[in-house]
Amino acid sequence: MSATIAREETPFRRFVSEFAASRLALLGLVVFVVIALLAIFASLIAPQNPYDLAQLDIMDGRLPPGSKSMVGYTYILGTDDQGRDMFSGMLYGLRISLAVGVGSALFAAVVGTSLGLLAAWLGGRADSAIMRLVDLQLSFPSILVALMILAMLGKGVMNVLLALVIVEWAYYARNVRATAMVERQREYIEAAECLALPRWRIMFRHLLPNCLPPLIVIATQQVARAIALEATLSFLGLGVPITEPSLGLLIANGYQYMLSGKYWISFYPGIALLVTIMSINLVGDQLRDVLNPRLQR
Amino acid sequence: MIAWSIRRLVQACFVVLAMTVIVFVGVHVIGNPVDILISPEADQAERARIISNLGLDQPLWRQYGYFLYDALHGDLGRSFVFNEPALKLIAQRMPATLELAVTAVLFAMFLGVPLGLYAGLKPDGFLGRAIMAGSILGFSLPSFWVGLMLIMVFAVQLGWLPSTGRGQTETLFGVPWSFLTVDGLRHMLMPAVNLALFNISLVLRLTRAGVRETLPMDFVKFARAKGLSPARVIFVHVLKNIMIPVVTVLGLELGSTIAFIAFAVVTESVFAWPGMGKLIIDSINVLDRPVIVAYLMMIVLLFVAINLVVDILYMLLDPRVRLERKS
Amino acid sequence: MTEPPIIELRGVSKRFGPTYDAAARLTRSIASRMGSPPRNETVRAVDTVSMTIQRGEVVGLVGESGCGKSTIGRMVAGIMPPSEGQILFKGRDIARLSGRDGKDAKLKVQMIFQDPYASLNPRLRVADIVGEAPLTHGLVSRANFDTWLDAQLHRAGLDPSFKRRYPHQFSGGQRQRIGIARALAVQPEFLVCDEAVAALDVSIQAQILNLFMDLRRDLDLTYLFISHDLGVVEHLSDRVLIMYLGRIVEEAPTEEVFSHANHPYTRALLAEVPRIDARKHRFTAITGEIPSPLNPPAGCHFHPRCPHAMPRCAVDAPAFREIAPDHHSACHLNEVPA
Amino acid sequence: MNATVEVRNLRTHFFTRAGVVKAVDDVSFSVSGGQVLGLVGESGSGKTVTGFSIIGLVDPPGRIAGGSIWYQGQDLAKLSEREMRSLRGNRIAMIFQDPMMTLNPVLRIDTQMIETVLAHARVSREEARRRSRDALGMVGIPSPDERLRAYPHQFSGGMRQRVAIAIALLHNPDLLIADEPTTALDVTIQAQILAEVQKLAVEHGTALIWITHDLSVIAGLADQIAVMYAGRIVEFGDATTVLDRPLHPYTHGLIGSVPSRNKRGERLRQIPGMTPNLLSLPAGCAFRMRCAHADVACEAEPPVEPRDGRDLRCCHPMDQAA
Amino acid sequence: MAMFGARVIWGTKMRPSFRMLSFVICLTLGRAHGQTLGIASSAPVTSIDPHYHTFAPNDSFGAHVYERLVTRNAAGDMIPALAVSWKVRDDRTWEFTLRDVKFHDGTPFTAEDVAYTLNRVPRVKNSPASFSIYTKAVTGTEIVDPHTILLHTAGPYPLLPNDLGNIFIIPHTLGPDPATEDFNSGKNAIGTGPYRFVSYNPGDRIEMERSDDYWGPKPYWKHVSYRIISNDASRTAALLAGDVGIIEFVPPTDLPALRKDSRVTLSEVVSNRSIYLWLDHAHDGPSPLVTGPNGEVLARNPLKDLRVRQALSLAINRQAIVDRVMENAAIPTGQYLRPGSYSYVPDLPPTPYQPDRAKALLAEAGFPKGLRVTINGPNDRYVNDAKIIQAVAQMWQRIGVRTTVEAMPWNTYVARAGKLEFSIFLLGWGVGSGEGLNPLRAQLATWNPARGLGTANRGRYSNPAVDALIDQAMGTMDDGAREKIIQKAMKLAMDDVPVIELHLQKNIWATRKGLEYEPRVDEATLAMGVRESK
Repeated sequence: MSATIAREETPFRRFVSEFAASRLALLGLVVFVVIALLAIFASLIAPQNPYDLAQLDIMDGRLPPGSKSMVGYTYILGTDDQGRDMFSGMLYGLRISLAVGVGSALFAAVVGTSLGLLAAWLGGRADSAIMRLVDLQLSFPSILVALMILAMLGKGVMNVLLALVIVEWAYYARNVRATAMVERQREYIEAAECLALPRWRIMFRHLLPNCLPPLIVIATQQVARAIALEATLSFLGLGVPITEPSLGLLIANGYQYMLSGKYWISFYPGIALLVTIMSINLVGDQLRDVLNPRLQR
Repeated sequence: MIAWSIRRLVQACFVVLAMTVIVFVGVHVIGNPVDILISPEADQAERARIISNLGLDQPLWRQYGYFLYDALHGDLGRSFVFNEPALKLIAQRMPATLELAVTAVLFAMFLGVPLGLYAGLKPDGFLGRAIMAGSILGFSLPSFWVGLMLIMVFAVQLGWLPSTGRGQTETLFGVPWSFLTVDGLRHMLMPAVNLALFNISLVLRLTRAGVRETLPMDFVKFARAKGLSPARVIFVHVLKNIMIPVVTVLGLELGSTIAFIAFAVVTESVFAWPGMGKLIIDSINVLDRPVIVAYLMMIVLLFVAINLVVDILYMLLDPRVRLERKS
Repeated sequence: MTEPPIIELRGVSKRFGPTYDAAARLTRSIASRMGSPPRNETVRAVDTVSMTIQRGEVVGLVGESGCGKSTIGRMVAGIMPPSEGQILFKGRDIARLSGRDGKDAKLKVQMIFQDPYASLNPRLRVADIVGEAPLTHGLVSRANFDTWLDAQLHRAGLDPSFKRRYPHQFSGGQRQRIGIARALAVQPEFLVCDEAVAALDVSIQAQILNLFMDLRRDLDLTYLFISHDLGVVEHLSDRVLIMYLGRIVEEAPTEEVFSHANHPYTRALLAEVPRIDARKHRFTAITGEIPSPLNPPAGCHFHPRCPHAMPRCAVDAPAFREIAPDHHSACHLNEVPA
Repeated sequence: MNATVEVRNLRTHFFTRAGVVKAVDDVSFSVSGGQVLGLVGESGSGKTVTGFSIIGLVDPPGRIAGGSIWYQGQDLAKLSEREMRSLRGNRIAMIFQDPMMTLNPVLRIDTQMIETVLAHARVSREEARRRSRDALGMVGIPSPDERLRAYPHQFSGGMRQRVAIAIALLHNPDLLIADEPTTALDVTIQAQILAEVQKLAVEHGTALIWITHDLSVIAGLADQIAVMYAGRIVEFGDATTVLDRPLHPYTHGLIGSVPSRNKRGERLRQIPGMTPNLLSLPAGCAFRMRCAHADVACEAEPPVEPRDGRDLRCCHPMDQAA
Repeated sequence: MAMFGARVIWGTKMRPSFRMLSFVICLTLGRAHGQTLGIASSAPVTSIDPHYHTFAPNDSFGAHVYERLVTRNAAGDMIPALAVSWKVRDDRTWEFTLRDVKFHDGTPFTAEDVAYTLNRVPRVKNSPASFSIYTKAVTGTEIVDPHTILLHTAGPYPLLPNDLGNIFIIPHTLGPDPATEDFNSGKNAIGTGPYRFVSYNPGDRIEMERSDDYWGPKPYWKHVSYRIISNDASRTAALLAGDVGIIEFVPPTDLPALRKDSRVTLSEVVSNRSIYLWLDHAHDGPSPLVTGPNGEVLARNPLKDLRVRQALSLAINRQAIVDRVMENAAIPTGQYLRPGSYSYVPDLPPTPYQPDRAKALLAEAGFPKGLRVTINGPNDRYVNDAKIIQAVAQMWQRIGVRTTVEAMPWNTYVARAGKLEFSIFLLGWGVGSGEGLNPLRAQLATWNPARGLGTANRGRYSNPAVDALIDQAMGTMDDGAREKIIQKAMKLAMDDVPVIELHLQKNIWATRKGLEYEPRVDEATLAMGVRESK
């Protein structure tokens, strides 16, 4: 550790170089970025809009990969029971799954982090109130909560998102509070107090950034978890609308065809889900290692 | 310790209270169980009779009041569907879920810990990396898909194991258990593995992380400096330290497995396992409120109990906590 | 009437302990009724301490770990409030100051921390660490910021070209300089140095100590210098306070302490400090352990380890009295009629 | 007198991604029974790695890249792990800096002591327990029988360090390596530990390597002093000689910056600059960037030369410069 | 009449339960030879009490242990059971002659048991769906002798035998008000049926043992294990793995593969369960989920216009749905009943697929640019329910009706449908009675819950002419004359397109190779019907 290093080394740069030390994690990141791009530009890439019923024809239903459609193009990964091009369906489904996964993780992180920080900072009654709420949330099985919420609100991407946020925020809150409780004892926070900086400034500019590393790790896990949870909700008949299937719903639908040899209806979305979650986990794993101060590197 | 228990208990009471209110309102919002249960050919008089029979003609707050009154007298109500006390229904299903969850957690422990230990000791070796990659699979694969694959391979193709159901049971303490018979164990194997997959991955990762954090610690180096064999250093000095988080997590996982995490419901559905997960899903489907309420109350109590057990285990494992609490 | 002392502590105490909620209170009361009185969980880290520090002084505060010296430092620096007693800054109780006055009083007392790694926010650049508070409080304008900052860094012995860097890119000694620059940036009059050189390598320690002395001369600073290292304190301080388990046991000008230590604890400390000039000798040691602050011995806290302990030492806490001009000590031996 | 351990040209390097860190580079010294060697240096100077090299606990990516460590006619650097293990904790023992961290927090003291006895001696558990209890008594722990059943966290820091010392001394080692064992302790406790250790070294004829950054501690304890800087021993000799008449500018500066060596209230004599990064060491003398006497000659690595009763690695010794 | 009137099936997907091959087989991996039959049911039996809950799986199971006075054969025809014969004494009195048999506990079956049972049915405590709807026509009983009983009705009631075909007879020796729990425990589970009840493990299985005293043909299987496997794929897997001998409600998705699989035999029959879309007749003003082509609110409910209803029906390619979605596990239909049933209307064929005419009709009705509609449907109740509405939506897009699809679980769905929140929504109706008066009374008669008419008329269709014909049929005791009236009413109603009929489901069972099942119109899966194939 020397100040004689000429290049300006920001914590971010250092983090990047440490992250890149694992080729597997780098591969995971690349795959994830590709997947994310595919999802974002789904409407440009996909030969069909699988959510437009007018473009589907059940007479094209359950065609094996490589079949020609009635209007001329090739279903490279086959079609599902509604005649939906699997490839297009997967791209769009990926978009929904990722949106749900990333969106819920993000919102939950914002809500959970704010409450966790607040609890740690205020202490006393506010702390116990928030933490009891967290306990309450955590002592309910997450899928049950999601089920009840969706049963009450009805299906829909936004509702799934909301349900997942409600399910997940407590994880962030608990973790942020724990980290913040440790961090706020650190001398740099005392120094900031000594400098009579405003409390909100200490909280958000000093405390929060230093609570982020464990959060990032949790967030990657929660993204994967949310995607899987959404898939399970879809399997159970809640979740996203059937005409706009997510990856999970595609798998759940195709699952019925597993025994009949029409493997492609659930196999390809299954692979896509697997690769997505694996890439997120690979990235998360490496993040955990890089960001863990207790690991000697 | 006692203060902690009191706090937990009071807290549990609040959770139960909040939960029952939520369920009453939630079920009310979702729909009317009579719509689902009643024969569509029934006339108005019949309909009115059933509604009043089930007490659904009362305003919601009064229904809740009656429920509270009965609950305080130990009666959690009867299932609309089965006409049996809700508690009895749950008690009937509980052993099946309990033994499945415990088996799954045991799997997680006896596979996850050794694999995690290996991966932690050889983080850069091929096998170590392979184990980690495999554990990601455990996180990633949808369990309903894995369940069906297991059935396809081991029951349909190979014919080694029965495909679904609970198999023969043997009664112990007046409760039927399937782990007491060979047939029961054979039935349990696949659902337990299916259920354990996630937990194996979890435990494996925890163990690995623990090993990697513990190995550079001074006391490990000191143990080596004492001339101890590597086996003793790893299995006594390292393992005993990492068992603390592992046991904690396993305990909590056991709780949520029993209390119906996503996988338990799906597993029970795929393997036609007559456990509580199926019961609660079915009950939600028909809005069988007494069962839903009773089930959730059980779950909250179960969580409190498991937390208590985990805490005690924690104390047994970690002398620092133990002695602090004792005094 | 001369000006009031820059810092004065009047009967200051600090207690740490768990706060009991309803459930805990209930069990404690049940336990006590059942004949097992609940254990005391409250630590009296600082026990009725009074002291004054005049402008321009360097006061050394010496004691072993857990004696409460850091707690005093933090209370003086305004990081934690005292449980009892008053802390006066230039004659005004800082607890009663509010708004602008309170903030000013707070800024006038700054602190240098022990751990050069933990005391700097790892996610901020040096420029932000040093400049944030002055900018927030309007002590420097945005326009002049760059030149001002360069001067601040330069004063602390840092190369101003490093200002865009992050703390992890610096060595321990340089980090300590950053911490000093941060404290000085708000134009304090009083510095609390809490073991400020304990974590540094020997060669660096000397550099930082020199910096402290230079700054004192240049900026007319007053120091409360907290340390367990008698050598450092002896070198730097005008006056020394010795603490043992939350209480001040002896106070005297530095020369006096090192030549005529009165309290048995002070004498033991002085005897046991390793000295580079003492070649290959037999170490002899004061017996016993430092008692737990949860259960301090009754009477004089030091009596279980004191070679001169008398029966009354276990009962009465000795008064802190003047035994020579400017020399105070809390020991019953001093009361033995001559 | 025959040396208990003799280190010759030891090189322990760490092969990291960023490059090779020469933590220990061409280090030679020897210690004899009953003697105390003070290994002095600032953080990162390689003194701890030297200790670990002797006891064979250098972990990857580090390894002994050259040199030899002679103990009773065998080169420790060439022993198999199994052979080394039979010496470790038995003939050669080590204690660490942080007494809070050296004992396993979840194992009782007796477990941790008995396993050490049994690792090297074929005795019954009762005998092992008896020896453990005796060892505890020897290091001044009251009511050792009772204390055996306790857990580490029930001890204070000083007590824990005593337990660690007791464990290290269970087999009456020929060599004890102590890595800053009193740094984390209070002055009064440090004095107690120093007194115990001094007594034990004398009574058992154990050779002691005392690793520290604190010259004051060493001054009272050591027979010989080795001063390390950036992986190399720059000055090695009799304690009194080195402390009274330091020849290497670094040793000289180090002694000079101790406050009690200076007049009260005056500026301390200080060594300018910072301790170097071992990854980017300049060629030649590692100290030359901070040395007032450095010149072109220092750009070549100075050899170790005997001078005035010591081994010195410097082109411009203080007596010459002065 | 309705032996399987649209009963509520409970749980996920309306696929009945089946029985898994028994645990003995699982244990030994051997084959059962007339010893044990595993049946896999798709939905749980909620009670052993035969009068607790009108629920198809309960009846399917109940038929093993209990018997009715009158029952139905596989083809759905009424046949004698505990009643040897019955006749109409006068318009308000029926005479039943009873069979001389014994209950499982040895007590003889007499007229007293019939009276006792009819008396008990409306008194079952807490029943969420009482069988009293089938006994309320009986106003009095009169025991003539132990084997003859007279049943009185308030007025002419031709459907009495059909209604009684739902009531299982239990012995009067059970005493007043036997408790449901005592049935579940086995204490009261006493009938005259071919199997004796052994044990009930809720949600898992029911064990039964052959009754050797049974008066009818001796069942082939000595032991029956009636198991619950509600997951479709698992059910098929259980059959393929040999764990059960027969599964019911074979999922259509597995049909193509199973048809080719040499390990299994399929048996199928067209059922009386039709799947159709309700249209909103309740709102005269705007219908909740129908708007103009650009989303504008319409002043009048377009579904009130016959041309719009016809257009929507003509736009549906029923054969495509049957082929592609239902995997031929259904046939297109234009009415509630299967061909060949009593009161089936021959000149009411499935609506043809004529998209061009549909467009023309829409234009004629004033919607040349089409409409915007939402189809609602459950996603956990009928076979392929959610897929069907998607397919319909596709087809409607092609005539310019922009259709969105919203599927939801039955529990929310049924509540919202009840509140008339939908405009077009999918439902199914199984005519258990096997004749047309049942759907006419429940579905197409004007909504009048007080009279028990139109109780399932969820679209609030109302046609006075149809109502009059229903009343007329109800008073006609002669079967031939009544059939004519029913057919007339049905034709009149269906030409008015109150609902859009889509298809009739097939009931499909799959058995292990070497076994065969006589497929039943009424969906019941009976161990008595499973035989070794010749």
